[in-house]
Amino acid sequence: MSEHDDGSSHHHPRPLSAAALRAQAIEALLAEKGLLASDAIDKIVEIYTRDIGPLNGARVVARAWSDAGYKQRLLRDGTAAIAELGFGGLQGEHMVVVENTPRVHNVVCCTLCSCYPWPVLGLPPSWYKSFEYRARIVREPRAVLRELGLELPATVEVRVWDSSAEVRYMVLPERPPGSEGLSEAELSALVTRDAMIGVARALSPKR
Amino acid sequence: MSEHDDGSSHHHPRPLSAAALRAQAIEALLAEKGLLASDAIDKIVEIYTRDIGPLNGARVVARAWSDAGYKQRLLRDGTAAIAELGFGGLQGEHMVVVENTPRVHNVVCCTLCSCYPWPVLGLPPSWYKSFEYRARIVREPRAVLRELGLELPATVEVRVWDSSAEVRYMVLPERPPGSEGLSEAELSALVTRDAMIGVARALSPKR
Amino acid sequence: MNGMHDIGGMDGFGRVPYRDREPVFHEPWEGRVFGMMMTRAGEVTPPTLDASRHRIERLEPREYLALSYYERWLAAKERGLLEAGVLTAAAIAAKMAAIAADPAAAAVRHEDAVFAGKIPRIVAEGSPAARPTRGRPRFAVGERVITRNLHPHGHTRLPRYARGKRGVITGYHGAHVFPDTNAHGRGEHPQHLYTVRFAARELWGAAAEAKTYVALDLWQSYLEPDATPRRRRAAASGKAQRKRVR
Amino acid sequence: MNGMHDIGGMDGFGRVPYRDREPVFHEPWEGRVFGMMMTRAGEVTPPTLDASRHRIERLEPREYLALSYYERWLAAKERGLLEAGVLTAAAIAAKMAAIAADPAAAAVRHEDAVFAGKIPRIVAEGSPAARPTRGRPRFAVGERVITRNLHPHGHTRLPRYARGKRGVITGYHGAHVFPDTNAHGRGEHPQHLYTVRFAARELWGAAAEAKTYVALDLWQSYLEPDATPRRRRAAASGKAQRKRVR
Repeated sequence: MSEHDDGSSHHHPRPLSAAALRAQAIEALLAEKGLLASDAIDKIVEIYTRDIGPLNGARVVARAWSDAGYKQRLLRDGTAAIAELGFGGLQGEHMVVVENTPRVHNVVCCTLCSCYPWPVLGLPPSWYKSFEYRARIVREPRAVLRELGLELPATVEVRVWDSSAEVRYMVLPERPPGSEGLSEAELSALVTRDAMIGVARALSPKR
Repeated sequence: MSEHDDGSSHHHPRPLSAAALRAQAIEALLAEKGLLASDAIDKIVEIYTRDIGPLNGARVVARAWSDAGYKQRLLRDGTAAIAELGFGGLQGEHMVVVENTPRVHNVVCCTLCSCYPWPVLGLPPSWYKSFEYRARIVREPRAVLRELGLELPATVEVRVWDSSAEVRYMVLPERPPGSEGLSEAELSALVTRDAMIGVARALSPKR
Repeated sequence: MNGMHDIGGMDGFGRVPYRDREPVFHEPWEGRVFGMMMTRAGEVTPPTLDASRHRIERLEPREYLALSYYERWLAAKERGLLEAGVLTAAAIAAKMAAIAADPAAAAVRHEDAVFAGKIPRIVAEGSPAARPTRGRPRFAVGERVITRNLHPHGHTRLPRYARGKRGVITGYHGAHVFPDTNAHGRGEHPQHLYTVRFAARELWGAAAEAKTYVALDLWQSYLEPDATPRRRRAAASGKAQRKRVR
Repeated sequence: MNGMHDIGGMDGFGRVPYRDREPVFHEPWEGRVFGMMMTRAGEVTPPTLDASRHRIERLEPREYLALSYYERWLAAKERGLLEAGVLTAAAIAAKMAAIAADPAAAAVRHEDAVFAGKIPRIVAEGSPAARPTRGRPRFAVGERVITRNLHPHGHTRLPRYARGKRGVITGYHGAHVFPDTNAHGRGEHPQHLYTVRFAARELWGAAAEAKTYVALDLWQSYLEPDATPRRRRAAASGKAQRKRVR
């Protein structure tokens, strides 16, 4: 499969794992039978490794921080407002954006599988898909967030969004102090994947 | 460990499993430190492979089938009535005997671990300890019993006893038709382990 | 189904294995599996998204836990292909052996430029689950509901931790495809979909974290009106439990 | 804890692997592990039965499912010895290697004839969990109760499938050692113990098998009186669910 490597990992000299062998065997067998499209698979892999990722969501957040009207539209109809910036599609067909404030902290998960808003955040990181996160975040979100370095005051209400249907959630983090006057591009650099999942705050601007 | 084999299995020429190696290593290390009693372990293994098993329970059931007074005592205070026959002790300190009738069928399980009435039935079989049995018997006992070959009429009430405390349950199976006039010894030969768990009926006497 | 996938609220897994940075796919084969799943490679009757999820859920619990995320996708894909008779276990094993002996044996391709050309549009358009609404929604935002205690052996999106629990409707999303039927090829049967907010204390009892809520998106047939009088509700969900021993 | 051991009601394991006949111990090492557990070999502070169970429950879920029954006992035993500092992982690994190289390395014994002589009596007398009763039981046979929705991170004997469920007291056993404290070395704190009978429909919803009941032995602090009026109870547990879609 090396000739159509997805480019996200370098070549491995070590022997293939059983899973790698099995995946390659199934792909080769289906290709022999003409039952798959190798180039379509290449294209899908390329899109999700190169084009779609948390930079999309960061642009949405930066726009919302910069434009009160956009923010209002974003919180009212996430799908439409995100489409204004050209993002949408698979696993983001029904977007809801939830706003962090000094009184409310939101965090996103999917306990039953690992649903995630692909168009704005890309494919989910391993830890989001882990049994540990799925099992614990709905039961003890404050403990999990603390472990991940985010200590929330007892006065802050925590809202966990467990993605059980095709609605996908993205967190609009609080705009960090000291970010006044930054451009949208500068603001978007403060918006991490983790902040949009809700397991971290947005970064503070360098002073 | 071959010199103090428990006698329940013959010697294996094949290499030891990782579990066997680990068990032997721990036992040897503790023995070297003088922190275990090899002879006490021998004795425990001997008792549960030779002395204690479902033949005990079968004697209890046969007595109950033969002696109405005993049956009454058995259903009222299982621990005391079982002690009349000399059985009791570990994992049978608090015995409750539940009676199968044409209208009620009882079946015993332990979903959280694998509690089982050792003094009357011995140590539990693998299938009783299996995830499959533990997971399913409380949710769909009729389906499980059907799979195990016991089809219950819809008119029969099913009672599942999930052993969550130190109370241990044993089923008093229905006395099979055609067993009139049999001696207690003959009757006890009809009482299987499975009948006392509640996943089978007592055997029919040979005609 | 009450499957191994339904792990919300479980203890024992330990700390979240957080990593700040990692590749999208850790090994090339993960990307290929992702691509085969998304392009529905080899599927005689392409499964719905719900059916794909259910295939993964149906992995034997020991297998489900032992496998990594894309290994589960791969196992579900393989199961689908075997069940449909598209591939045989023997053929897969033989091909694995051939690739192990000579990696070049994997270099088989079959192109479909027309389909490949459509991929960007397929990704960008997605596949909305919303359907035209028929009938008025039974519940309004702000209304109190109780989830049903449903235990189907098939697919469902009402997790165990949220069954028989009281919550409040906080959102309405129109009618969405109903996974419980759609996953089994029994039709989309769209239902009104609501966001329901549950207090952590209602879900996890008196020891739950304070000021904490969990929201789930739930279909109308998962829900009943909560007719419990307010006083009894408070007693059942919290105050009475405060008295418990320990 | 909501551990992997709490599997009552789970789907996906498949058929019960029934065998009519099998040895008590499938391999000699199983008997030795059983014997080491029962004689509390190497335990500095011998664990209570409840603590022993909790050790097994605390196995990581993947490990719990992957191991066989006596492998779980062995893993829990090993964990206890490591945590107590009686053995080290390195020493165990070294001894395993030594035995693999030469099986005779396992032939170490340490005798304790006095203790061995007491074993038959220990087995025959057992270790009752009943304790003198203090205080009158809160519930009487025939009374309706509802189980609390308890989710402790520690040991408990109220399985998840029976939490927040309505049942009837059908038996009373006096006061028994309370596992939820005893497993953690926090004392026996005996409580009144009851048998509670639940209708399958209450536990598993409208699709449950008919004329089916599950009984559990539950401690008093797991229970609250069920004050729900009879009419509402019927609606919640059954009639309302009959209307559900599917």
